[in-house]
Amino acid sequence: MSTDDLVAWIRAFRDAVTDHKDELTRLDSEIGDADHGSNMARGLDAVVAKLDPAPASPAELFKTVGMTLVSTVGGASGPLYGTLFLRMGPALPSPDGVDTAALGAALRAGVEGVIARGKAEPGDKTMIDALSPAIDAWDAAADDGPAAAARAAAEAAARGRDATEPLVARKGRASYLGGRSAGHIDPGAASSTLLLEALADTLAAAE
Amino acid sequence: MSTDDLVAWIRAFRDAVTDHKDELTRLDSEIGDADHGSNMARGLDAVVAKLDPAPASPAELFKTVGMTLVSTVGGASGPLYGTLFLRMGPALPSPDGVDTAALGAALRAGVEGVIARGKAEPGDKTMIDALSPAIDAWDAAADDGPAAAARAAAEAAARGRDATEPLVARKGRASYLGGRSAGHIDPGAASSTLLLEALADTLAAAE
Amino acid sequence: MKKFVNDPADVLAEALRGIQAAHTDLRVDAENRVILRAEPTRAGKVALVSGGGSGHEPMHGGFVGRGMLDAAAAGEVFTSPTPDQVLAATQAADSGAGVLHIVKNYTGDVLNFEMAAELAAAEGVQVESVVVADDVAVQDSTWTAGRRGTGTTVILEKIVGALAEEGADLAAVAALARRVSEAGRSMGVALTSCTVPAAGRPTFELPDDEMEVGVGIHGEPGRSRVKLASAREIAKLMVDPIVHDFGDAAGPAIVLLSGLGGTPLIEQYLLYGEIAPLLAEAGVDVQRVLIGDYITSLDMAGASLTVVKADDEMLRLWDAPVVTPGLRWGA
Amino acid sequence: MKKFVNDPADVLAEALRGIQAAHTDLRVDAENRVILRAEPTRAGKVALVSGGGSGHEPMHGGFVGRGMLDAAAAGEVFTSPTPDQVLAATQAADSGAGVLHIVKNYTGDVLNFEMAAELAAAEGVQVESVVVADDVAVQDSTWTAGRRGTGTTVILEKIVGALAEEGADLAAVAALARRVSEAGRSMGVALTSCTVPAAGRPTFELPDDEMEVGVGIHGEPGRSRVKLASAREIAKLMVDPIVHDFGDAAGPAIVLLSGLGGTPLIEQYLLYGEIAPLLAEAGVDVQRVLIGDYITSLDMAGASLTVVKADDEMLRLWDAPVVTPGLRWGA
Ligand SMILES: Nc1ncnc2c1ncn2[C@@H]1O[C@H](COP(=O)(O)OP(=O)(O)O)[C@@H](O)[C@H]1O
Ligand SMILES: Nc1ncnc2c1ncn2[C@@H]1O[C@H](COP(=O)(O)OP(=O)(O)O)[C@@H](O)[C@H]1O
Ligand SMILES: [Mg+2]
Ligand SMILES: [Mg+2]
Ligand SMILES: [Mg+2]
Ligand SMILES: [Mg+2]
Repeated sequence: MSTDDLVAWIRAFRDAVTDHKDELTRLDSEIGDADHGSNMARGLDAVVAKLDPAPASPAELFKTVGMTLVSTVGGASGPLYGTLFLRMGPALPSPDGVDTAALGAALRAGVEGVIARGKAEPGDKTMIDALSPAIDAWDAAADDGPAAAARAAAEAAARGRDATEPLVARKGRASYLGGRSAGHIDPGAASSTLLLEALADTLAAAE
Repeated sequence: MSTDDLVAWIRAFRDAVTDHKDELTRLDSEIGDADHGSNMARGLDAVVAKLDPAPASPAELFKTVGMTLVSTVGGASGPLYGTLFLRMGPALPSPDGVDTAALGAALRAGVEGVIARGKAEPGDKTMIDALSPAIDAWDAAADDGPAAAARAAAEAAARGRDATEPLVARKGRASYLGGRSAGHIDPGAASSTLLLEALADTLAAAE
Repeated sequence: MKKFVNDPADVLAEALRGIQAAHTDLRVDAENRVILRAEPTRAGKVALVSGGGSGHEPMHGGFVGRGMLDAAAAGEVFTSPTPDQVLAATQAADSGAGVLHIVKNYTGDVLNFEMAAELAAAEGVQVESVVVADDVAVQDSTWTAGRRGTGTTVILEKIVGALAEEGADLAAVAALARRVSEAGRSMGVALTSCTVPAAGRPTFELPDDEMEVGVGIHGEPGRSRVKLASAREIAKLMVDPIVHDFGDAAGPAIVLLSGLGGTPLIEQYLLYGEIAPLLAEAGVDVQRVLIGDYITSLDMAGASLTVVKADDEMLRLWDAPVVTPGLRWGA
Repeated sequence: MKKFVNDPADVLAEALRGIQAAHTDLRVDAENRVILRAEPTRAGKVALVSGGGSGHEPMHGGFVGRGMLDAAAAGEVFTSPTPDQVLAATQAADSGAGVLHIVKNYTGDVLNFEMAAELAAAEGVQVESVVVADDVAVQDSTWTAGRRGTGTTVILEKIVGALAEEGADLAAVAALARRVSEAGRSMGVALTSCTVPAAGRPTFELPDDEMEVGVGIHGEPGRSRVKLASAREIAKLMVDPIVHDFGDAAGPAIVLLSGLGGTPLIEQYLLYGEIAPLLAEAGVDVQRVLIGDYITSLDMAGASLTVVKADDEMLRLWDAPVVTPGLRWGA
C-alpha cells in the first residue's frame, strides 16, 4: 500500500463520519451526551486540513492524524482515537513500505494502545468491541492480501458493533445508565466500524 | 332586599367565579399574565369565609367584602374590586334598608370609585366597559323593581364585556400589547359581568 | 407542568420557607409574606421597601440585605402584593427615618403600594415612592398605563440602597431613586412562554420558529411576534430601541443583561458578546455589567437588557458593599 | 431550537467573547479557549486549573478569580477540553510553585487531563491532580468508569482556592483537595432534557408526566425514569441516597442546591424548603448553603443536591474572600 492509499483511507473515514454525523450523535443521545458525531467530524475535518500536502510516509501520516485528533476532538474519543493512530506509526516494521502484515501489526498496536489508555475490555460496550474482533479478523485473512483482510476486519467490526446492543456498559458515559444502557448500539463502536469500512472500501478501489 | 339576599349575591358571585376560574385565567393569558381567575377565586374564597356569621347590615357586608378583597387579591383587580365594595356602603341612604334606588346609588358610587382609583375611561378595555353601562341600565330599569333592574344591568354588562373584544387596551397589562390586544375579551370585564349576573340570578330567585 | 412544586396554591408560602431555611441573615414573616433583614433597621437609616408579584426571583426578596433593601413584600406569582403586606413590610422596616417605596409601574403594584402608603402615613410613617417605568417596548402616553418597570429596578435598589446605608435622609434617597429611574431603559425578548403554576400550562403558545419581542416579566406576550432570529439579530432588536429612546446614549453606563429564568448563562454570555459592540458603537461606555438571572419571568427562555446612564455618584454607590442572596460584593 | 445562538458550531467561541467583554479582571485566551485571571499568578502561589466541557456555566470559567481558580480550559459543549488546551492553561497559570488539576471523573476529562499533565511534566511543571467522583446515582466499582464528578467540584474549587491563596504548597493544596473530594456526595434529578446546540433537538424525550432520577450534568438520561413527583417526594429521592451513601451523615456540612439551567430560583427555594428538614432529620448540620445555578446542564429543568461534610478548616476557607463572576464575597 502506498502512502496515498492510506491518505485516501483517512479522507474516506472523514467522509463516512460526515455522512453519519447525525446518526453517531443520535446513538450518543440514547446513552451518552449527544456529541460523538460532532466530536469526530470536527476532529477529522481538522485532520483532512493537514493532509495537503500529503505526509511523506505512512509513519508520518499516522503521527499527524493522531496528534490532530488528540488536539481537536476532546471528550473520550479524542485521546482514544488519537492514541490509536499515535501507536500505529512506531509499530510499522519500516516507516515507509506497508504491506498487509505491517498494517495489521500497526492496527494491533493501536488497539492495544486504546485498551491501555481506556482500560476497557471486550464486552464493556465501547469501541473496543468493534476494534478487537476487527484486528483478529485482519490477521486471519492477511494471507489473502490487504483488501480481503480489510474487508474481513470491517465485517468483524460491524458484527462487534451490533453485538454491543444488548450489553450493559461498564465504561464511558453509558455506564452511568446502568441496566438502561442495554438495547442501544455504542456510538464509538459505530464510528470504529466506519473506520474499518473506509479502509476496506479504499483498498478495494486501489486493487 | 334583605342583608341575606345580598349575602346570597356575594356567595353566588364566588360560585360563578369558581366555575369560570379557568376561563378568566385563559382570557388573562391572551392579553395579560394568566392570573385573573386565581386572583378572584382566592379573594372571594376569603370573602365567603368571613360571611359566617352574616354581617349585620348591607353596609357592614360591603365593608367586609371590600376590605377582604383589598387584603387578599392583590394585582390590579384587588384594589379595584375592593374599592367598588368599600364605596358602596357609605353611599347607601341608610345602612340597613336597601331598595332598588339605594342599591343603584351604591353601585354607581362603587363604579365611580373604581374609575377614580384606576383612571380608566369607557373604551379603555377594562372592567369599566362592563360596569359603566351596567349601572346606567340599572337606573333606566329601576322602576321595574330590583330583579328587573339587575337583569338589565347584567345584560348591559355582558354587552359591554363583548364590546371589549375589538378594542385596543389603554389601561392594565393588556395595554403593553398595543394593537395586539385587539381581538380578545378583557378578563376584568368578564368577571364584572359575572358579578352582575350573580346579582340578577339571586334577586330573581328571591322574588 | 415540569416544576418542583407540591400544590400550586402553596408555591409562594413554600418558596418562602426555603428562603428562610437558606438565609439566616434574613427573616421571613410567613403570615404577611414579607422578607426582612434579620437585624432591625439601624436607627436613623431610611428604609427601602420594595415588592411585587413573585416569579421574578432573585428580585425582590433576594435583594434584601445590607446595602440594598430592608424589606420586600412578595405577592402571589405575577400578582402585586396587597396593601396589608406592603404596610407590614413598611412598618417593620421603618426606624423612624422614613421609608422609600420602590414600585414597578404596573397598575396592580401602583395601586396596592399607593393604598399601603396612605395606611402607613395614617400610622405616622413617612413614605416616599419612586415608580420605575423603563421598558422601551411600551409606548409611553398619558392616556395609557405607561411603561412597565423592569431591570432598572435592580440597579436602582443597589445604588439607592448604598446611599441609604450611608445615612442620607429620605428626601435625598428619594431624589436619587428618581434620578436613577429616569436614567434607565430596558428591552426584553422571549423565546418561549413561561408557565404560571396555578394555570398549569404555558401562558401563550409560541411555534418553534418564532419569538416574542418586547416582553415584560409576567409571561405576557410581547409587542410583536417575529421569526426566530440569530443572537446577532436579537442583540440589535434589544439595543436599537434603547439607544433610540435615549436620543443620545453616549456616556458612562451600568448594564444589566438578565436571563428570564429558562435561558442558561452560556447563551446569556453569547448574547452579551453581540450586545457589547453595539453598545460601544452607540457611544455607551459600559462601566459596570451584570450578567445572569436577576429579574426573571418564571421559567421563560429569554433575556432583557437594561442600560442605566450612570454618573460618578451612581458608580461610587454601585461599588459600595452589598450583602444579599442575589447580589454580593465588598463584604 | 430556542436558543440565543448564531451558528451552533460557534457557541463556545462566541460565549467566550461575551465573557471577555463582561469581565475585565479575566483574560480569555481565545485560541486555546482558556479563561485566566487578568493578573498573572503571584510568585510562589500554587495555581488551580480546572476545566471540562462547556454547558455547565458558571462552572468552570465563572469560578476563575481571586480565591478560587487560576485558569479554566473550556471544551466544546459537553466535550472535555483537549490536552493542548489544558496544557496551555497549566503553563499560563504556573508561577513555578506547581499546579493542581481539578478533574471531574469522566473518561474524557480524565484522559485529556492525564495527557496534559504528562506534557506539562515534560515541560518542567509540577502537576498534582484530584479527581472528583461524588455522584451517588452511579454505583461505584473497579470494573466501571466509576462515579461522575458533579457539585462537589464547585465547593472544592472554593475551599482549595482559598488555601492556595494563603500560600500553601502543592502537597498541602492537593491533600486538602482530596479531603474535600472524599467528603462530598451529590444527586441530581431532571424534569426535562436539555438541547445540545450542535444536535439541535432535545437529547432525550421525556413525557409530561415523567422525570429522570440520578442524572449527571451532560444531558444524559438518568439512572431511572419515574412518574413526575411532588417537590416533597423529589426531595426525598435526592436526600435519601446521599445520606445512605454517607453511612453516617451527621455533622457539619456545606450544602449546594444547584439548578440545572432551566429551573428558576423560586422552584429551587421551594425544593430547598423540602430538603432542609430531611437533612436535619439525618443529622446534617448545614453550616453554609448555596442555592442557584452553579453547575448546570445547558437548559435542562432540574436540580442537583451536594452535601460536603466540612471540618473547621474547610468552613474557615469557605468564608475566605472570593472574587469571581460566579461566586463572590468578602471583597
Ligand atoms: N474507557 C473507554 N475505552 C474505550 N472506549 C471508550 C471508553 N470510554 C468511552 N469510550 C468510547 O467513546 C465513545 C464516546 O465518545 P464521545 O461521545 O466522543 O466522548 P464523550 O463520551 O466524552 O462524550 C463511546 O461510545 C465509547 O465507544
Ligand atoms: N386602570 C384600570 N382601571 C380599571 N380596571 C383595570 C385597570 N387596570 C386593570 N384593570 C382590570 O383588571 C383586570 C386584570 O386583573 P388581574 O389579572 O387580577 O390583575 P393584574 O393585571 O395585576 O394581573 C383587567 O382585565 C382589567 O379589567
Ligand atoms: Mg459523547
Ligand atoms: Mg392578571
Ligand atoms: Mg397579575
Ligand atoms: Mg462528550
